[in-house]
Amino acid sequence: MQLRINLHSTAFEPLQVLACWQEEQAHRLNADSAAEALFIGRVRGVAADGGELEALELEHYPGMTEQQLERLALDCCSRHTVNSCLVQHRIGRVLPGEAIVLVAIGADRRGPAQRCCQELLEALKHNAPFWKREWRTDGSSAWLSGNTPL
Amino acid sequence: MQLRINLHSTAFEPLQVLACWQEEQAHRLNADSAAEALFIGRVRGVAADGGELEALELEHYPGMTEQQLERLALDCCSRHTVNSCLVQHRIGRVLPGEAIVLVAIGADRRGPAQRCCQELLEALKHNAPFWKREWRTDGSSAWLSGNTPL
Amino acid sequence: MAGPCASEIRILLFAGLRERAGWAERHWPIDCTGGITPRQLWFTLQFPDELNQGIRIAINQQFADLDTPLQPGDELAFLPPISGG
Amino acid sequence: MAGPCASEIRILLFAGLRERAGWAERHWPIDCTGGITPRQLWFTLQFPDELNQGIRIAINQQFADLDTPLQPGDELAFLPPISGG
Repeated sequence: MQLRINLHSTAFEPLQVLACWQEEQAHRLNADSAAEALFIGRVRGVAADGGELEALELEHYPGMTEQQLERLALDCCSRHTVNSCLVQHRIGRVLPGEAIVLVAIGADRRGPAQRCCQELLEALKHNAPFWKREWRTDGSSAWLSGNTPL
Repeated sequence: MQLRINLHSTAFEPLQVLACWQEEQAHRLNADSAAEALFIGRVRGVAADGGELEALELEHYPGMTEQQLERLALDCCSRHTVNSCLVQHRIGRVLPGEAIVLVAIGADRRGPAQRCCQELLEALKHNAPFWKREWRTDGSSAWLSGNTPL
Repeated sequence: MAGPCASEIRILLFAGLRERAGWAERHWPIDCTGGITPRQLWFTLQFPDELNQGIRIAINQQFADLDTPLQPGDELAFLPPISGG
Repeated sequence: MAGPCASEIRILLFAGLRERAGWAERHWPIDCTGGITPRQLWFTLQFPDELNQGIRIAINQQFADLDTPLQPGDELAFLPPISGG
């Protein structure tokens, strides 16, 4: 199973990262994935209170966040027997429209790929230590106390 | 709701098509999708009988296939209230490793995006007129009588 | 309603069914009042497949019931089991 | 077991909890036999938050139970409700 997890402190382009990842996978013998399920999450332009959002700040717990992401990914991937797993997550100040998270799962069949992608996304949203603070255009800010509803 | 459906008679590169699509979406006012769920299906290198696959031939019903894809997409997208839907499907002779299908759904939340992507993929697999014939390396061929299990 | 009568329907076959039957397209005479159904045509045409093995039909490029009465000018397609995506 | 006693633990706070408490990191003396729990420390430190409002803790960067006895040298983190992805 191929696993790669990265935290980015500056903007990353999901499709560029994916292109490199797929290229690497294509060169691995017998690692063909007939099914690839992907998810890209981006920052909304609107704050929780409906006002305009200037930026989202993503805090993490250096060390634990990386370890926890790896643990969640390995657990989810082994339950669904998939071939490859790529997780990219932003930290720091993220602007509206920028990608926060990318999850890409390669598997032999669509069912395991889709289920693994979905479950890993939920797992990391609830069990990887990240905290979001909204910065509004009026200069005020507030920490979010949970995730957006599914 | 932005909808685009294309049939490709030659190889298409999913990430390149997606890059153009996302670029177009980004330029539309108020069409931000915070969640994007994607699926890419590729041809396996192995035939249903376990032998080596030379190519997959994809037959369709010109006219009906396009109409049916559009009907399925509109139906699925309106049930899940999503912002955008891209469906790309190969026809003709497709080589192992090449993409057969790409579904990309943009929505405001991850739940609708993921559910719509998954349901539309199942819908088009079972209700859009496509037929697959496997060409084996020994020159023999066989029409497949259904889909690979989920 | 008062237009000229097309006096025939077009029948299309696809994929494995087309190959087993040995033809892809046929024009079939139908009288101007219509009324014959795809099910009746299936047996008249003596296809090698069993009708209950997942064969679906489309009339004018829309899925339809096997017992829908056909009208002159209709395009009827017999569709073997679909495997897309 | 017979090594030198670290004699303290490191306490970390994050996000909103850190800001409400007014500090991010503290070293806290602990006697060499250990035994104090995160729950006991939480009340000793008099945080402004309620403990039942989704606060979780990590000991040495792994989620742990609030009543796990702490050992000298442990890194203890109080984690406000997570919102990732």
